[in-house]
Amino acid sequence: MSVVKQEGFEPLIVAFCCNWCSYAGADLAGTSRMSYPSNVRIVRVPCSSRVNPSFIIRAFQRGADGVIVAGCHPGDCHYHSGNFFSRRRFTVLKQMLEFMGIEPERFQVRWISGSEGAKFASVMAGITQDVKSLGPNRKLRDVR
Amino acid sequence: MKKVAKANLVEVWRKLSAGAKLYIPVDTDGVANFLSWQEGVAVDLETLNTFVPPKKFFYPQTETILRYEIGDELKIEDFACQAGENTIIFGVRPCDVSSMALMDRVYLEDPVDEAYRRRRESTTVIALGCKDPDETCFCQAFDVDLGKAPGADILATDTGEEIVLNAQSAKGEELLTLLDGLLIEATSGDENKVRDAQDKAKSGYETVVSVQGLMEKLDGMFEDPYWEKLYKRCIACGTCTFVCPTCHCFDVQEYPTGNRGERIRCWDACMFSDFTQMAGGHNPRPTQKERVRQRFMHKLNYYPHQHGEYACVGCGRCVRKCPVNLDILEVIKEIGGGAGGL
Amino acid sequence: MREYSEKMQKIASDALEKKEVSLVIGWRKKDFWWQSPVAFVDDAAQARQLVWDPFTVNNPIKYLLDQDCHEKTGVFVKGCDSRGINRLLQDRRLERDRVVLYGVPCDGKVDAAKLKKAFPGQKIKQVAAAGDQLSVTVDGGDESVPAKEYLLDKCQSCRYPNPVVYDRLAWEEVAPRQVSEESRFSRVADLEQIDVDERFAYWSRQFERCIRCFACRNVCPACNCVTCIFDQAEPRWLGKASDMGDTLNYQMIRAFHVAGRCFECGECERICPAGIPLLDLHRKIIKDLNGYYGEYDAGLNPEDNPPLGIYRGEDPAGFDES
Amino acid sequence: MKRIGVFICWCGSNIAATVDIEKAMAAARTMPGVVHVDQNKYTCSGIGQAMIRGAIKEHKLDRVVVSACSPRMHENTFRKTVEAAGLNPYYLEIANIREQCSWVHKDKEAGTDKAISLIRTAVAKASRNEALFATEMPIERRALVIGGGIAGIQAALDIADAGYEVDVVEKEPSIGGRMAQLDKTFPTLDCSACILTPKMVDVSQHEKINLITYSEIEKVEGYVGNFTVTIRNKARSVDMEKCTGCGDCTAKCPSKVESEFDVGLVKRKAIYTPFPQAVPNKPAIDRANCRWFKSGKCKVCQKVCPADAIDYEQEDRLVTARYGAIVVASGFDTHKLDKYGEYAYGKHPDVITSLEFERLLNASGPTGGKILRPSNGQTPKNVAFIQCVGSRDKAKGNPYCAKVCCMYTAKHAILLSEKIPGAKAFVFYIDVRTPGKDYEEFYNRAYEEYGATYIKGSVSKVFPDGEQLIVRSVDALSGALIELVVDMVVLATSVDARSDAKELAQKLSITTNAHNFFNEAHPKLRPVETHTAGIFLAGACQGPKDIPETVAQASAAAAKVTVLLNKKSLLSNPSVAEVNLKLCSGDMSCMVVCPYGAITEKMIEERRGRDMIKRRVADVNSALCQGCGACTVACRPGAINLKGFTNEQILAEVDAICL
Repeated sequence: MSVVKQEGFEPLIVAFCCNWCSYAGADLAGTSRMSYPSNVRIVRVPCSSRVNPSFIIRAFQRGADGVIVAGCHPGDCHYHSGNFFSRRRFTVLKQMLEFMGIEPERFQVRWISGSEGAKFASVMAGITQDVKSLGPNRKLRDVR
Repeated sequence: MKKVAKANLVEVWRKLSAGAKLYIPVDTDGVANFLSWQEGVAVDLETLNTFVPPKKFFYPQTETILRYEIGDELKIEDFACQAGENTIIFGVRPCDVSSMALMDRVYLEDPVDEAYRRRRESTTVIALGCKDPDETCFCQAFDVDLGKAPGADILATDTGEEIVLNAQSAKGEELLTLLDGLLIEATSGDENKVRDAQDKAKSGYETVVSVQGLMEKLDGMFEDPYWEKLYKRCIACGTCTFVCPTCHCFDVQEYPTGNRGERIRCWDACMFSDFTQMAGGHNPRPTQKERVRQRFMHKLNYYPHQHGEYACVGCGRCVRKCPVNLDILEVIKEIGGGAGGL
Repeated sequence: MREYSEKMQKIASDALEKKEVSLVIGWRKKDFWWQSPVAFVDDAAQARQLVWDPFTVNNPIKYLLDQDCHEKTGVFVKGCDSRGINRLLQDRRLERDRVVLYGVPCDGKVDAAKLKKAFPGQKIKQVAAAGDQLSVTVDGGDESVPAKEYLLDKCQSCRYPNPVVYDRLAWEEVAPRQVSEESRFSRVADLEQIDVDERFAYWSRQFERCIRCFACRNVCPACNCVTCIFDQAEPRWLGKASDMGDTLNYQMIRAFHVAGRCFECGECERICPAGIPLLDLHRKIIKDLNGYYGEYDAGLNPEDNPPLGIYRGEDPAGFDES
Repeated sequence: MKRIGVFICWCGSNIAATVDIEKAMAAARTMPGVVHVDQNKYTCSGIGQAMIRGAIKEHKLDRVVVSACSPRMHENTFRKTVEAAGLNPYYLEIANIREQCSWVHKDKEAGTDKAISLIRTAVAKASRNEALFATEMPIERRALVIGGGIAGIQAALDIADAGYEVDVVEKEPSIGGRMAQLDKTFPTLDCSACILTPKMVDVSQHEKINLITYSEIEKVEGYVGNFTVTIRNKARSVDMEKCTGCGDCTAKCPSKVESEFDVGLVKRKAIYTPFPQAVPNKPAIDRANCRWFKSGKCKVCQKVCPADAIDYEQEDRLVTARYGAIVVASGFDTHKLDKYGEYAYGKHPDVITSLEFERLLNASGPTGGKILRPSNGQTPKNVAFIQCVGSRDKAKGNPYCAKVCCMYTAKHAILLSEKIPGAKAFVFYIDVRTPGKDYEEFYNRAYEEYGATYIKGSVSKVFPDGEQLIVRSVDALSGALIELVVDMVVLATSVDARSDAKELAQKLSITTNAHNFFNEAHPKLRPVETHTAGIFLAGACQGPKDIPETVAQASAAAAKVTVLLNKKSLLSNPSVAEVNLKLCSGDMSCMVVCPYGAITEKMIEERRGRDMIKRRVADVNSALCQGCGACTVACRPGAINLKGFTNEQILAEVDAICL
């Protein structure tokens, strides 16, 4: 099932951001007025290791066109080791999604620190553009 | 009675699919299922039973019953009255045909299930007589004649090079006249071929069991230690119930989306741990033992008490598919029949 | 074959007589030639029903989860079954001292479907193993075919035919089969090659057939939770409707839950009534875990932690870490 | 059904400019469970909060959604607000429609749509919020200060004076840090040693301060009020009890190495005290360079030691202690100059760094305070000072301004002409930055009274010319090419974070910025706290600072510490993991991933069918749990959940977003 690029299609991006780094990075992007596409919706979690793959699949089922998990850089985890586990978990999940035929751009994982407001803005602009050119998620979406 | 050369069947299917949705056993990755006919699909008329039984046409595994929207007032959109497009199923085995009558008793007797009724009435069933039963076939025990299918609109019989088509209902007649150009008038010789095929098939049974008096025998067995012994092997999957042409338990689920939502009906399986689980968490069938007992008592005791007929057609799907070889055939053999009665 | 069955019967009856165990789980023969289901024997007299034949494939270990009523349970374990034992031990779902393991080295079980295909139009009455041959009784009499050509796929790629944990061996070990990494992961590699959309088309064709019977989960030794997440109503993690979205959700999350814990017994794929090649999905994850975080064979050592339960600071990642 | 109130904030025009408040309110009214919607220009104001409290009473609200700025800004403010109205504080949810909406989206329609979506998401979560209750935890009334420089010294003294025990850990054999290396200090030119040494002595003599020198932080566990820290006492090879600090050993020691304190300008011995006023004034053996440890011969120091204090057998010791609070004052490094070959540093002895120049100025330095050319020991007449070496240099240095260079260079220019009458200072600068009390005046004096020549222009090359050095530059103002002949070049080297800062940050689980300076909790409002409760920052480890700022921050950190240690007890974060025993399989995969050892196993009795069975389940110690949630994903059956971020809540948020 190849996805036709739709004109004027605005993707919905769900971003799971850890409270200590990436959510702070998003706030910093805000205080620095670094604009990025409004397609992004942030879910605040304490740590990237709180993000259950079920949340990600659920987002796709309910109609998200792209999902991104953002956490502290490895070694900077507020909880010592959370993102080390995330790294392994999401490596597995990402490869699996691609293996099942989901375009790799639709699910991304990035490390964004609290001081990287600019990076947050550019990463969010990036995934929005990636997914926009892929077109809507029709593969995992519930048909309702 | 008409007939058509096997080579020309595709013409028939093409014609049928023009006027209606035509479903036919198709092989995907070695599994036969009723799929909608399209040019070039791998039609499989040899495999005895499709993986998923034809009940899905009248009683889909998942169907939306209604849509609702909570605004200033509640808006409800009923789906039942939308069901039922003109459908033809080709190649239904006699056991599956007789399963339809059993399902009708559940869904067409009062209270009538509207969606089921519409689908059932808008569907024409073309049965295909069996040539050679599998060792797991025991339809004979339930008075199914594997060469005949009285419940079907048309009976198709494989006579070797040709398929003989015999209309058994007005719907069937109609369809045959529609196909006029493509069919040849069958001769008395063909009728004999059909009879021979049916007799040959009948003689092919390897598994012969009797359910005579089984219902009565089970009357006293609700608390029997037999179930204790039997259930242990069950791994509580839903295979037997989902591949069973007569299993008809369903669950109703909500799919809420903010102020909107859908109500869905989907197949349930008495083998599942959450079967008949109540909102409060209580379950009258707390362990697998009760659930396994439920399955066999329902088919061989409760249903027959209600409808005077066993809720099994001996298609053998559960015998072939059960991951741990726990099936109704085993129960019938082990409990065995008694004197008289059903 | 027969002497093997007799060895099992003796072990079982002795153990039950000596009251070493109060239950023995093995296999027995049922109506049809291809049916060798699991058998529960709780008194010595019944030990006679135990058999060892080309179809004693069912994994008995999951039944150990509900044997609280038995002080000690004896169980016959093939190579794959024994890794299932380690699976339960690592998952803390089984106390080692409550089971007695009778190792039954196994050179593979036979795929009835493959055999039927080999005898079109004929009715197979009986199948027995004779050395590396199968003697197949059909209407026309007995025929002999090489066993290894008719083994289940999962057995053809089995790397641990001998039990990895046991209290006593029922008979001498078999020669381990050499399985190359290529052949082990060939189906995965092939799928990895094709275009992402084609790959989705492939999988959706497979999962279109899924009836959500949960047999793959219920047979899986790594799926041993008291209450599975998919059976919960609040929150409802998985819709009960059999939509493609929910089916993929179920299959992917289950695969994730057994990631690093699956030991390739292949029961999911073998018993799938819809014939979905589920093992490929699990093997894909094993392939990735091995590649990223080092070779690991689940079900060998109950003491260690699965790859997703540990980390190294310098771990690589399968995504952009810049 | 919950009774949810939604309060949308204008934040003046910050939100109202991009979000159509009326439209958002209309949308909020239709959301499930919402029974009251209101708006306010500044919801965080007294009036705004009063409005919320009033509405809770009037409309019997049981959940509150405030759509305003980031929860990191005002979550606590509004939690207190709803608590004051009798609701559990955790019934509050915040929709971040400022930082994550109005401030980043220009288009009003798109901004409004997103704001509505964010509000819907917060409402969905709020309707599943449950009451959470913090538990009381004891506090270890003892502080740890990491670093014995002026920052650490000041912080330690202030905390100790407040009556609390303080341990100061210093990795060098003596406290004193960078300030001890300096000669005079701007803008007052009072001598660094004269003001630092007394403080060092105070620290060493303070009954509540315990100096742990020649030691490093090994491991940090626990949490605010209850840290457990493992400290490595490096083997000093000298028995501190016995040693009298007479110095005979140092005098006789045969092996010489470059002195760190004198930045390589002179040699020190293998057994040494870093500088004369060292505290403690007792030597340590630098084993890497000690003849005995290298070749197994020598033992001279042992022979000469009258107190028999030399102990070659000493080993590193790991000691653990508990602390309620930690002050990080680990200081800075000077910038490495390897990328600046054009300045001939290391190639020509008369090209030196500013810190080396400080040592030349210093009476206790290698030249006894005389400014002499390292090459020939002669007095320089003309000295060039090059500023911003490694600073404000995106290409190969630090992008930031090192902040102190302009002022110390002015100081150097002044001291040069004070010490060498008639000597001339030429200062090459990009800009001269002198914010700070009396700083501009000080800089003015450098060229007005002391005749320093300031040349705006960056130096392209420094190269020898016979006895002397030529500094090539362009006068940015006139555009003229300059080739200046000087006797000496002083490089105003930039300020870096400590090379091991990252490592220390990871041990403390605090974060650093791109340049490895430790992050403060908020750049304006929480400048001395870190994101990790109970850990505070002082001095240049947080960013380049001069002495006054450092001391001010150190005292501020000390004040924060005393505030913390003053508390009777601490309230634990109630957002912790909890186990649903019914669902728990007891496979303990949660325990495996818990970084705090907060999960243990326990056995429970349970009915199965007819009989009672015993089975293992997980058990969470809510005092140890920090609420990361790693366990909730490791748990396959979803039996372990995180209060405040439950599976139900997050799934509801996802569903709401995707509507």
